[in-house]
Amino acid sequence: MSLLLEIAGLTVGYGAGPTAVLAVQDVDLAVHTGEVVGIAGESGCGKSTLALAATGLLDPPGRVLQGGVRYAGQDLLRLPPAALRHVRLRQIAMVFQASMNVLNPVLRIRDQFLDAMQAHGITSRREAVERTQAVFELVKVPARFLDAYPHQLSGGMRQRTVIALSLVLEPRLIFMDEPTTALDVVVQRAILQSVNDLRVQRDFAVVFITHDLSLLIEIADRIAIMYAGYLVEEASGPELYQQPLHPYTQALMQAFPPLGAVRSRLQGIPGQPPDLRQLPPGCPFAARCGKVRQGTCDTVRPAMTIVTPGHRVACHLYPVSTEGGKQA
Amino acid sequence: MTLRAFLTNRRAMAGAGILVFFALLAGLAPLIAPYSPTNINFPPMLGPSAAHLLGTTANGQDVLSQLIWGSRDTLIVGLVTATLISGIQLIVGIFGGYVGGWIDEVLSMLTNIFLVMPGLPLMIIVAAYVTVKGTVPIIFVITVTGWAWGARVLRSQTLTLRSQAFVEAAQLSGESRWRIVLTHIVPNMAGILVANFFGAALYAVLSEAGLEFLGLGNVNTVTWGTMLYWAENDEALLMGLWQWMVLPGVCIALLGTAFGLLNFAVDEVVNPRLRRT
Amino acid sequence: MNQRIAIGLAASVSLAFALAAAMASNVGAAGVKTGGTLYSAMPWGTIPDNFNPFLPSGSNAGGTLSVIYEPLFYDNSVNGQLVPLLGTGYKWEDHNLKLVVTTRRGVQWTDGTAFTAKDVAFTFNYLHQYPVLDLSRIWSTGLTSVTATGSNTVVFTFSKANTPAFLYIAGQAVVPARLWSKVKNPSTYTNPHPVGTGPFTLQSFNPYVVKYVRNPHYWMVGRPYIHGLVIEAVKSNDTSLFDILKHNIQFTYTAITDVAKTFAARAPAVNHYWWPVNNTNLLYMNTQEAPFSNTAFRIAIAEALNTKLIATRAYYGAIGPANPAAFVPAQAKAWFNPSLKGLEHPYSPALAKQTLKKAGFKWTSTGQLESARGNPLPSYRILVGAGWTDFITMAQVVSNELQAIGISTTIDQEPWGTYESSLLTGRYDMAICWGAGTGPTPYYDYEQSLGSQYSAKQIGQVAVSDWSRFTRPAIDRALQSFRQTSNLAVQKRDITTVARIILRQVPFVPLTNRPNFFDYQTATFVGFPNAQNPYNAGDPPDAPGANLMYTRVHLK
Amino acid sequence: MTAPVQAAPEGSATTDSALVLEVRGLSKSFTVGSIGRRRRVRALNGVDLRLERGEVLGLVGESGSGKTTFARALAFLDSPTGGEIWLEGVRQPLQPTPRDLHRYRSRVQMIFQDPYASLDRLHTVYRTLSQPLRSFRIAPASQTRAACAELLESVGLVPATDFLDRYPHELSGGQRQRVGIARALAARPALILADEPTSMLDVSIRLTIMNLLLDLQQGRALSLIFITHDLAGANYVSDRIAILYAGHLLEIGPASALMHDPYHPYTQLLRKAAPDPQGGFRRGERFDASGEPPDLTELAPGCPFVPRCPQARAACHPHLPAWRELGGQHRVRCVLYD
Amino acid sequence: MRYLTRRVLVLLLTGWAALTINFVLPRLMPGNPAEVMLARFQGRLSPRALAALTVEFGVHTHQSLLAQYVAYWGHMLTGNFGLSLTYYPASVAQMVAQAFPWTLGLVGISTLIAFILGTGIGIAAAWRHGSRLDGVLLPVSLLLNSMPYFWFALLMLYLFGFVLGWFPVGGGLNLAHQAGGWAGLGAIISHAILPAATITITAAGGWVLTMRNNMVAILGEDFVKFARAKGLPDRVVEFRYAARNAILPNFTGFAMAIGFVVGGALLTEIVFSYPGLGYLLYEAVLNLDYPLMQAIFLFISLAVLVANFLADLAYILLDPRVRAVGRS
Repeated sequence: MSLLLEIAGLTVGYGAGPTAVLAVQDVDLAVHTGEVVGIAGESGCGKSTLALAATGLLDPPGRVLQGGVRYAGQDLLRLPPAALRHVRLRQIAMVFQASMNVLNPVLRIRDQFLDAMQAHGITSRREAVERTQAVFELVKVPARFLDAYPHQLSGGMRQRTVIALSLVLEPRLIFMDEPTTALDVVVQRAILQSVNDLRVQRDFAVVFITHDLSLLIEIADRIAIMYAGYLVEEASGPELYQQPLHPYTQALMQAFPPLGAVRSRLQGIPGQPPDLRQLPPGCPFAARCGKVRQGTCDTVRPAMTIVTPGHRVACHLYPVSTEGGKQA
Repeated sequence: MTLRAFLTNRRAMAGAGILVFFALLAGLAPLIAPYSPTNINFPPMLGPSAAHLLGTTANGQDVLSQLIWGSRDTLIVGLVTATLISGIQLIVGIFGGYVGGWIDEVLSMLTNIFLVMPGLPLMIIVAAYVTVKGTVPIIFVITVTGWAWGARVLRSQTLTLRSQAFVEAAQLSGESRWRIVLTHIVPNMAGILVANFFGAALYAVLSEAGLEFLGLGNVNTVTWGTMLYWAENDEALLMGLWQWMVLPGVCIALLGTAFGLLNFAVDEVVNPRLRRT
Repeated sequence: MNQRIAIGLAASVSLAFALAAAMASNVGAAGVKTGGTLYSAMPWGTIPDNFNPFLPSGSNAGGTLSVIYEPLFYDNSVNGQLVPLLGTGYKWEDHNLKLVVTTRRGVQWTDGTAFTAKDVAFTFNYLHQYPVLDLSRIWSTGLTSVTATGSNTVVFTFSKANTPAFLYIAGQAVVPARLWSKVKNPSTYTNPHPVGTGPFTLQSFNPYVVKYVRNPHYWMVGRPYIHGLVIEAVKSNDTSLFDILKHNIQFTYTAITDVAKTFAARAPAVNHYWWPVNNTNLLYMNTQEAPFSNTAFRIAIAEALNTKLIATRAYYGAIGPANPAAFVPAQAKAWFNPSLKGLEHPYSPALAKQTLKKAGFKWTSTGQLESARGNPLPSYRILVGAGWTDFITMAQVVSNELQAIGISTTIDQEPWGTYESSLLTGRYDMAICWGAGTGPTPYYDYEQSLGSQYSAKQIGQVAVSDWSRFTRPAIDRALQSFRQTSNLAVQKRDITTVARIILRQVPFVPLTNRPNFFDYQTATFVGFPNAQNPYNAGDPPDAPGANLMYTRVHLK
Repeated sequence: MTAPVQAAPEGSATTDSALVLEVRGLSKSFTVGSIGRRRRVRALNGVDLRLERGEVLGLVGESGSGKTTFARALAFLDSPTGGEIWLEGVRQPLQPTPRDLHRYRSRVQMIFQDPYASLDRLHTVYRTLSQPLRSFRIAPASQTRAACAELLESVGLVPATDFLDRYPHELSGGQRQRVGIARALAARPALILADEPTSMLDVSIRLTIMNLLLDLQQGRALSLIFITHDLAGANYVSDRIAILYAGHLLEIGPASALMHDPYHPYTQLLRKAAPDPQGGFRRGERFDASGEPPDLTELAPGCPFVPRCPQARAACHPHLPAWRELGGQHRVRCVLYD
Repeated sequence: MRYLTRRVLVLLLTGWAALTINFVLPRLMPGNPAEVMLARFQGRLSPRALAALTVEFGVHTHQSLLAQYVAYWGHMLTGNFGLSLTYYPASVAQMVAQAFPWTLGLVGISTLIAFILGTGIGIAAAWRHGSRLDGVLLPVSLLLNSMPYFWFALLMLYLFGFVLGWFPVGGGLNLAHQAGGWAGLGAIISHAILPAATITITAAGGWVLTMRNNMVAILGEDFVKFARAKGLPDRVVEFRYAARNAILPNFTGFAMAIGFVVGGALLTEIVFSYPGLGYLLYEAVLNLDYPLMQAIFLFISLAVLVANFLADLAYILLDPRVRAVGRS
């Protein structure tokens, strides 16, 4: 496993000047070859913005204000547009949140594949068609759908098609932003399974973004939790599952009714995420936190602490230590 | 929310500014116009001078006074026609979209027919058939030929709104159809209605000018349209009285632009998909 | 000024007292350059694909009646001369019940056959056979028969004397009997290969341009000087004006706004206009409708109108105010009886108000006129043709001046068809139009405008040309007397009788003179008619009078 | 869990005062296509259900299963095309007059999926809530405001006066959904249809809203039909769960029984596919799910799940299996249990 | 083909309605063609002649309305529009046939150019939206769109025709040329440039506005963003993905646009003395030439109808979704 993508100190804002809204603040995140990194958080926590910024797809008025993204040694954010274009799909693919609408409605599926390959230098039509058929097989979409228009496909098929498209040039990293949210559980499960199979075969890394922490726990090697633009906790999947440290992560774990366990009343997370335009000082979660310590949590913004190797958290419950060890 | 978006929209403000300017001109015409626009007792075809800042017409009328007074009838024709057109659009759109059934079928067909019939030729023919010439028939003619497009837009908007959850929720809350139309559908279409209103006003002003130009208008009034009619017939350009020919057209274009800007801005505010600039 | 509808007052004709040998002075003039093509553009819109000379001008291709077919005589309403064309002389016999016309010898139809008196007789009998074609109502004048009594003599017989009818006979285009006798339905026949006697023959036609080429066998030896004539139909006065300003064309017939400044002054050496007066613009009032049935009311209107101002506004000094009895200036001297002096109604709003007051009218506090019973008068419509800006301008001034005495009006501009049919059926209050008839004496206008046979009893019925619907037995008697005599003194007395009634009862208010709007430029061609050499009356290019111009114009 | 349900859906005890709703053979189909190519979409195919006073029924299905059609048909937003609806012992005409509808809606209310779309952005909270109060004559005009405040408090929007005059855009998604719930409560209905009330809400507040619904339901002895695609959510709130597939009910039973021991292969599939926060890392786990829900215009006569069923057999094809009761009101429609 | 059937139905019904309105209008009219004819002949017609004429025009029939209607349809279907009053005794069909090619050429070509130009500019503006170009284009397009056609035409004519003399001052053909041959073609083109430019410039503004708005909306769509994420070159994204979709709504708006252009062209024809239907209609109206008016209006309506139908067909070809069977 080698370092593939490194996001360092990334801060992204919408708008400019004093009215700018910081959607992502000072986020560090690394992705290694072949791993599945999950990013979880509520809507508006900045996870989608992070993905867009990290792939250079952020549209105005969104702007990267600080930090950088290095991919295979290159600074992605400073690449000239032409070079960046070549990185896309070929190196880093992106599967969007609203996958239902990411296919051009007036072009046949086949043409959308051919466009993509032509843009990346595969000019032989035969090769392109062969590749397309191969990925269709991988994602279990019948090849006859190649001649179809997007509206003729069901939601699940469309999602599979988009995943197939993201795979067709064998990228090393795929960002998946809520790829299955709009789908039914059965389809979702099937697609996740396909992606995982493919990942094993082709050895690409996945950054999987979702609000569904329970899903991440099932599939991710590493999970990062975001809240109000901040990365608040990061750990390996099993570690986070067994030992969530941040009160937000803990609450999030509790926010899903269990499937099998005996029914008992659970409590959701009280309150609602803060308004990013008027972020309070201190910990952004303080207002909703059951373990809030007045005077600290509501005034001082907690720094990221490495609690155990591979497990970081930004919470005053876990003060910064130079050793990186845990202090009670 | 929308009002503030509107007030901070530069285009809206530019449009509103022009409109207010012309409205003031129209409202204060008796005070600011140096002479009566129909006074024909000045020497004809004067160039600009201190007494006549924009010169006089071939009939010896003061061009500036005509321009100022012209804003009045031009605006009246534009706004009254737009109001009537909006009224028809609202009724047809809502009847079609909300009531549905055969009424909708008939109205849709009617809308489609009027949509395809070329406006100005129809207008010319209807104007030729209307025997009494005056402002009222002109408004009538433009209204009859100009409502279809907006009605279609409003109908589809009504259809969209009808299936919105809040309308269904209102049904479940026991509201009657007409209360739903009045308290939910119409207010939610306000933006489109306003945008259509300005579109119709633009259409009306241009159509009026066209009819006047063709000699199918009302020569008793002073509008920018009649000014152009006289300027063209009296060879204003050849006589070097360019201000007489150019300015009414510029005023129409500016007023039209104002209507267009407002139409556009309201559209932008109402339709968030356009609000990305 | 935008008389887009070029319905010519084409058949303007006159009665002459002496035959002028006008030809002689010009024929064979030394140093004349031949060749060249003369261009004209007329705001006709489209040229009908039709060379049927029996249709009114405008329904046939322009030129049909001026260069292909010729009448017997051309009457010049400006100088009173009668120019012989296919006729060479005429005389009234048998107490004015018989008209004998001698026709020209040695004339050839363009198909090579000879023109004879038989063709003339055929033409007139043809009108009798097909009344639709008899636009001048020649067979309603008392004519009973037309016969060719020799190869060059035609005799017209009348049941009752009607000397003014000569004018209508003189102006009728003559067609070859051999060809037209075979035509089945002459009112719709388009005559695609016209055969006439005129100075040109048809070269080519499309709906926008008609071209004529010189007739080498024309009876005037050596004429025409020019080789070709092209008339283009344009859509607006602007285009023809631009065309003549750019010297794309040599002449046009357009009422140019402020013609002196807009046109002539731009190239004073070559741009000219000649607008000879031959008619009068009148304010018609519907005398079958209150309050216009009230003579005092009509007089008050006449007194309230400043015709001088109206003329200035409408024609910028190119044309003057009208004679109050509607005499054309050229005829006024001969026909105006001094006893009529003092009957005119000079411009005086004060006098107008007095007249109204005397008749029992009152005014409201805001100055609106009201009837004796105290009912405010409604707003009256002034009917004008849509786009005819000279009339609309007149209407505006009239409207202003009537407002000054408390009569409120609105201007009602109507498309030509509506305008004309409203005028004919009496569905109007006031209207501005020209005089219904023109000719070398006031008789023609008086007869058309006031003759009871042209009037109608009720609103809704068609009054053919008495648009104010004003009739008086005394007028009819005077006109009848005029027709039956060739005694000038009697005729003058009759005209004075009618003029007196006009001045005393004001069936209409003469506003301004009405000219022919002939505009030309002499950059390449010369020889156009003008005030110094009024060999025709400035007729439009499709009227018979233009024939005389086409045979005289030549390269510079 | 409250009183047990009667075994046969064909039961005739329509006067049973405990029974709030009985649905028999409810069907709904749409016509699509132009002349010559008309096709019928059969979205609901003879659904039988009974609901007792104070009971919560979870209706679970994938998209296209007909669950939303069911809710809309029950609310008469789209009239059903066949079947019977009995409300509190009274049969409801399928083509109701406005008066019928008014009466029916005073007893049956609905909570919408999308809290953003279901509130008129131009109406204040007060205006929205006063609508049912006025039209169902719940509170006299003078007391409308107080009644609205009371409603808001009952859904946890306190202090109510802070919220009464707000517009929807001044509320968060959760708060909007609370207003939507308050509106449904305002009519004092016997039955509330909740159509995926939490699916558009943030994960962190879903539980809160579910809890609120449960509190209200218990406090007012309301009956609730909770429609969802989320098996875990249904399990959390429901007394009983019904599984809907292609417009057919396939299985129904007490929630815990159905969760622990799903009978129908489809229910088993759903159970297996659902994310389980308690399940931990299970990336390698195999899961066999091919195919998609059937095209509702081309339904074969047999069990609709046949094309995807790993245990399909010949007997599945000819006709829809009959209901089998396998103890404890847990019933299933599958040949495996014949 | 539900969409197409519907369109055909609309086409037929609208055609029927246009014809029927055409039948009804003159019959609502107070005037009488006989009076107009009388006026045309300056009152010189004798009653006998008048009677003969009215029979020729078929206006004094004492048939029932229904019988007249049936006869009218018979005439319309056989192209027998009667005789023109203005151009008596020319047939209406002859007059219309003369004028129609001119209008078709002028309006057809300038509409096409306006559409292409306006759409192109709209695409460019939207692609750079928020830029200065976009900022300037919008008010300029609005201004162009708000100018009275005839006024702009007059200014163009005066400036380029009269003052500068670059183009003929009017007409469709040069005085010296007949139609035919290269010289004739050249003359036709040189006469068409100014009117065509006038129509194009004033009409293009509308297309710029609609296209820009459509395009801005489409640029926000996920499939455009995804196209960029695929690494497609900008030009491909701009045209094949964004513009291709943004142009579709224009086809439904074509009805109004073409009607508007035809109306504007009518005024333009009058100003430039262009020998088309517009001027003929104007003449017909001024002369109360009912048969001609009827036929021209019919022709224009049918032409617009057909243009719309073609636009619909193009729409079907370009948008696979409308071909689909959807819920009504």
